Amino acid sequence: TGGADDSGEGTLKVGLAVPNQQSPFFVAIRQSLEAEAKAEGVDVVFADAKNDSDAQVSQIQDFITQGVDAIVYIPAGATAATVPVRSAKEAGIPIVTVDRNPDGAPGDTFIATDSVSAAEALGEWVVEQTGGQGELGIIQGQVGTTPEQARDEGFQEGIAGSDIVEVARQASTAWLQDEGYDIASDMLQAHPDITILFGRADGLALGAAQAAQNAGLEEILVVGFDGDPSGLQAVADGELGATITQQTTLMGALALDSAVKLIAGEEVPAEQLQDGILTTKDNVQDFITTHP
Amino acid sequence: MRRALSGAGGPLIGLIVLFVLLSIFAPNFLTARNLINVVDQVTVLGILALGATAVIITGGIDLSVGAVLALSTMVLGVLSHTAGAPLWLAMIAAVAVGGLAGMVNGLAVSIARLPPFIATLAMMSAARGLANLLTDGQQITGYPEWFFDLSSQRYLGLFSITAIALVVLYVIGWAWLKYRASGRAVYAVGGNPEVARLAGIKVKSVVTWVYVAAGVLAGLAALVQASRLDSSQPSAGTGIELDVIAAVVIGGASLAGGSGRVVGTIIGVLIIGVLHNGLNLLGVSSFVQQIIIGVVIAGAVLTDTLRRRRT
Amino acid sequence: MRRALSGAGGPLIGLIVLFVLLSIFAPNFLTARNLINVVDQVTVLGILALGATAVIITGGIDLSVGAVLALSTMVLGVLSHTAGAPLWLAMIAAVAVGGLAGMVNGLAVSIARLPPFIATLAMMSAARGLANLLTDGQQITGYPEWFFDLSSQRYLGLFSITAIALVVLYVIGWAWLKYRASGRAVYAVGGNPEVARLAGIKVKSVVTWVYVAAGVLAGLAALVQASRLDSSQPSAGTGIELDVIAAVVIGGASLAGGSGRVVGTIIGVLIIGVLHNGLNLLGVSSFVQQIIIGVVIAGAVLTDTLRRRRT
Amino acid sequence: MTSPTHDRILEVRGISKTYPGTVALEHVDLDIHPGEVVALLGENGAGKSTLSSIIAGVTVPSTGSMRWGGEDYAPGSPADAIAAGIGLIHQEMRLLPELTVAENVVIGRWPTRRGFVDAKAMRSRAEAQLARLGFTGTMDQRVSELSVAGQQQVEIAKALLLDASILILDEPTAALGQDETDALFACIRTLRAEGVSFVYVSHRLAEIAQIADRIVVLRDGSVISQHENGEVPPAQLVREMVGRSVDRLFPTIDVPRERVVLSVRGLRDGAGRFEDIDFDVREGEVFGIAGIVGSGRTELVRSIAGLEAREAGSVTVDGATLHADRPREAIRAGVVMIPEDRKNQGVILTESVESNIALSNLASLARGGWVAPKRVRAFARDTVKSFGIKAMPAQTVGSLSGGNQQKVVLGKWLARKTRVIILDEPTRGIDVGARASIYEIVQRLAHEGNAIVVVSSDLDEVIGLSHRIMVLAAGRNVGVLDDGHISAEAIMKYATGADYLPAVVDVSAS
Ligand SMILES: Nc1ncnc2c1ncn2[C@@H]1O[C@H](COP(=O)(O)OP(=O)(O)OP(=O)(O)O)[C@@H](O)[C@H]1O
Ligand SMILES: Nc1ncnc2c1ncn2[C@@H]1O[C@H](COP(=O)(O)OP(=O)(O)OP(=O)(O)O)[C@@H](O)[C@H]1O
Ligand SMILES: [Mg+2]
Ligand SMILES: [Mg+2]
Repeated sequence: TGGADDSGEGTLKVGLAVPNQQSPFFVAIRQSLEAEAKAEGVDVVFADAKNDSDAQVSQIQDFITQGVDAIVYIPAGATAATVPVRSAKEAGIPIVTVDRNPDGAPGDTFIATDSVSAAEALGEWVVEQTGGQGELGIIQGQVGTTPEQARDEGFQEGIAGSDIVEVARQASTAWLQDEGYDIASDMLQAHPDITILFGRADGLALGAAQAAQNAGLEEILVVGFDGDPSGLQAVADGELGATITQQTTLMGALALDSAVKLIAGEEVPAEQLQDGILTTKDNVQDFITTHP
Repeated sequence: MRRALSGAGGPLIGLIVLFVLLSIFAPNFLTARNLINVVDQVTVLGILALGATAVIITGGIDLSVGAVLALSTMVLGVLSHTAGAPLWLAMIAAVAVGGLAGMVNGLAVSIARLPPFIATLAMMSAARGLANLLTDGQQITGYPEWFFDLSSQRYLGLFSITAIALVVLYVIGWAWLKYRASGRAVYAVGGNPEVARLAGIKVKSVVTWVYVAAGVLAGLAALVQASRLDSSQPSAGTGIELDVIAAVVIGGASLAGGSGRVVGTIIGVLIIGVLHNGLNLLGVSSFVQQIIIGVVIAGAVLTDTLRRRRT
Repeated sequence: MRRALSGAGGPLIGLIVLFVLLSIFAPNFLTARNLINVVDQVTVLGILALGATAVIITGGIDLSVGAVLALSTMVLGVLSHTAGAPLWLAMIAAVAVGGLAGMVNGLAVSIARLPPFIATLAMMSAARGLANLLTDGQQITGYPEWFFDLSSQRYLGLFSITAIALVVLYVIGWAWLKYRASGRAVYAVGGNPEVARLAGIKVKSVVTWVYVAAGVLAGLAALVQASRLDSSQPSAGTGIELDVIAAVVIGGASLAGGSGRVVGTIIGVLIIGVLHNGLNLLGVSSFVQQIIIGVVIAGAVLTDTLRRRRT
Repeated sequence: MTSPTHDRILEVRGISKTYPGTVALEHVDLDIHPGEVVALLGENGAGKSTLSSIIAGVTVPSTGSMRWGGEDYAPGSPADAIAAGIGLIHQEMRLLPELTVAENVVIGRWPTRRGFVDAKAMRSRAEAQLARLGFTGTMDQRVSELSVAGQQQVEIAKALLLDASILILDEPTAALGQDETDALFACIRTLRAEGVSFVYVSHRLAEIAQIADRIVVLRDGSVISQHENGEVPPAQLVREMVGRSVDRLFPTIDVPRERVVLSVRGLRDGAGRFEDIDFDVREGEVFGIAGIVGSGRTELVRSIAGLEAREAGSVTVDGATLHADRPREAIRAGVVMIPEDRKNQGVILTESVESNIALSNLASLARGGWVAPKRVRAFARDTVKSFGIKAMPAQTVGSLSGGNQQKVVLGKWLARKTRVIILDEPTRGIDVGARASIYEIVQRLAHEGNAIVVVSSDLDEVIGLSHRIMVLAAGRNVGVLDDGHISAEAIMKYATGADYLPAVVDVSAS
């Protein structure tokens, strides 16, 4: 099927499936994709799975029924489910995967941040700032998810060989700021000697920074990941030492452009990995003005 | 047939109105392919809601179905992938684990006399924790092709095995509650447990087995979902408990117990399913969808309340 | 004082046991600073649970508190940031919006006679959708320093303004339910609405105002949350409704209505707060935490049930 | 009593009330003058409660109007009626079981001081009203701990506190014993002297002669007759109510056979509510249990029916021992029990007549666990007919009049094979006509060889039905009266004397 059922004369229609609307990261990608689509004259329909992979399968089925010309799929759940990709391919609709790529059934092209090397850069920066000394507490995202694993792996490599010791780690369930706050305040209670806090997302890191401030431990170095607007602001204000800015504007636009190209039958690389940019006080102002 | 449906008046009218509106306004809504999709989309919700109907008739509530589904699906995955058991055995084990969780719920309610809300809330937390713990939060992907086909292969060009299972389960559930002595007992227990006890009904055992049934159905729903997603995820079914209860109540059951009908529940399930599907087809933004869904849920139940008050 | 606490026997014992165990095993648990942390951590839950206590005493339930909190916090953010209103005005508006949502809930329950579960589930969906819609899902960050200080500045080296507000609200709530005629009416309505009506109590108005109170408290909780996080997030309060209800029921209220006590609720809130805090201090993994929390919730209520059965 | 000649204070004109399928009231006129007791009589379902509820603002009439003190009166809620000075004691008790006695009495009218509820004033007010009624409990007891009689007294006290000028009492004595009834009447007389009017609904015709100034008889929703004084021969009232004459209320029951069916030995309950109970009941025998309210009769028979745990003793039926706390076992042995509390133990109010009747007979109605709706319906229809229940099988029991509900309870249990039938207050709230037919059923069941145990606070009833009567006082058997020695005086002597003269107990028991 696919194509020109009734979506107007020649206007392309792209379906965007996002895992949730709670995370600024997904919101940013959606907004950038929608902006790009507007500029290109492409219609976008989007569906929010509220973190439920099962709902997401249904939503992709509905996209196919609607006769979208291409699908941009940001998988919900711990790791990517294969079924949406399979169904799209069966229906002959090109599919772009973003952020997570299903094992065994990859999208026609995959767009993501190279989290491992970005996290490694973050780890190296932390070593540099602390002289390789200190006690580290980690506020994890949702355990078992791809981003959590990649950020862990990269950061460990980054601090490998230094004398930084990890004294505590605790998982959040939904990457949320208030979770970060509560976890960090308890963590600092149990381990008052912590000098470094790594929140696996900016929300978590921001919560942690507030907890540190409330505990009167302002000299703790708090770092995050994502480069949300609020995260960037916090870096500028000195609440966060550093974060990794994911190029959401670029990724959103790229996803749409790739989809359009795939519809036109053009070649698109199987993987389009973007750098996560280490962001500190030095370069944050640029990113606040225009998010990459 | 007309008899069976007439009692479900209010919600049925709601479903028909919704159906007509979407047929007119939503492109591609009224196509065989889409309607089949809807059935596939509501299979998991529908199976869970069947168990919840019986639980709610007894005057109870089951908040743990989503978490038990997750636990069952992880047991399926771990046994078949990590432990290397044959898939059919893992399937049986997954359903059994669901039943076991239901048994714990049932005994907590009937013997320990915990309020159902608390007993199943505790189970919700514990089962979710266990589901996560089994693989440290990771999902398990890739089942054999035949397993995937259960939910994707369409027989006679129409129904998948899982859709047929849904229908069969509803027919069994309907006949049971309506024509079995033990089904009647479920209504009596919910209507007034003391009267039921005086009538010689084993109230505790009825309550326990109803929760077991809900647990077994959650186990079956786990199989359906694993087949649909071709994977097992510890986050499966998060938050679905409220949708399940909403479907049953939209279908005309009262949370006070003593009333509720299987035919009503399937209508409630379809209202939720059709609504989601239709709004997606219309391309309504998900934020606006949330608002519309809230309004429609309230509206559907309101129709029913008004209709009953008139008579 | 002893009188006030004695009625809360079961849950109080649970809290004390928990407290003693954590003092022994959890490093730094029994320090002034940590206990103050616990109070800060439970402020939002506590404020919501106060409203939920009244709602549950009437035999109702309010699933919308988390979503209404989110709506209020977004109203606060949008008015003060986007619309440029002075913060104090935005604060009043946020609380008013909470009260308005509560009013809609209350009228839906009392006038339209929707089951409270459905009315507030619909509100939960709609309010969450609206909260998201206001900023298209984005959060709003950065409030003035004085606003942030409300929750972070400790007076007398001990309590923040928000913690003091929590205590004051509980004292008011306690006195109201116990000593005001309208508070007594809440119990009568929950015990049996028909009896209350025959006694000349305006049942509908009591029910409506109780939901309004719950909405206003959700609005106040939104202010606390915004101050604590120095930001407004449309995802705030997701899933908190079940914790809120659990706290009230652990505190001895019955979902059947007619019973429940403010003193019990605060104990329920503290049990949940202390447990989370203690398990975090112990460094227990979040998956194991879920299991332990499930078991403790069931255990706490079981103690209470057993104690009551004995007498 | 001189009939009051003042103006009427309440005029009811042309009131009708229809429910789907039923006309509950049809064009009823009624006047009430200050300081009189108007008795409202009629068989079950005649519309007495409906009329009472309309006057008290609980139910809105379909048509018709009312005037109160010369002004139009159309109460939209009980609050309006209370404000106008009209109070109602509902036929079904309306209390909050989890709250204290005091709280229940002052509900909706909490005394306050500076805006706060004054607990002390609350207790003393409640106490003042309850003392007039001879209430024996305490103010801080939870209502759920009271006996049915105590609860009824709380219900009455609640209405007395309203300072109403008209009090409507809908079967206030149905759950009361003789002493409590006397106290209530004394109370009514005092208030009447103060100018308070009463509408008094009762099925106990003996009471009517004692208390009524005027009598209004309803039949099928219409006023059939009015009497300007209370001294109307009961037989005439019965004829007017039922539309035929009931010449003999109590049928003659055959002499019992020799064979013992039910045998109770040394029964004792853990909470001390009864002790050392021994008795046998033979085939065809009606064994009465009398005693003042709270003497433990209900607990005793519940224990016999296997509904409670017990501490010691045995119950055998046809020689087979029944275990405690196993209702199923007792039912299988043919023991059935008609409970006194029909609302909480007798019927499921939200279910249909048909389902309620089917519920107790699922075992016999099902074939291999499957229930055929046709069989259930036919069975229900037969029962409705043979017990004269005024209802459709598909109607919910909650919408039936109180008496008809009671008949459903009887019907659902007696439409099966039985050996031992225990009736706890079987005719509470039942009209004379229906009463006679229930007694006929008892006669039939006795004739069929059942052993029958009747517990009743209505002395005439126990005396009229029983071959032998056991008198219970404070949970002890204080005497068993045989056929020739049964009299109301003897029963009352045993029942009340036991409290003061425990020595008598040993002499007369045996
Ligand atoms: N809510 C209702 N719905 C339908 N019918 C009703 C309802 N309430 C009462 N009725 C019917 O109205 C008639 C009059 O009932 P009512 O309760 O007034 O009788 P009553 O004279 O008080 O009888 P009883 O002596 O048994 O208490 C009955 O036939 C009853 O079934
Ligand atoms: N659930 C209960 N909790 C506490 N006490 C109770 C309970 N039920 C009954 N009692 C008490 O036990 C005693 C015996 O009650 P029971 O009901 O057996 O008496 P009865 O002679 O049948 O009187 P009634 O006319 O009230 O039925 C009474 O004093 C009563 O107050
Ligand atoms: Mg009546
Ligand atoms: Mg009794």
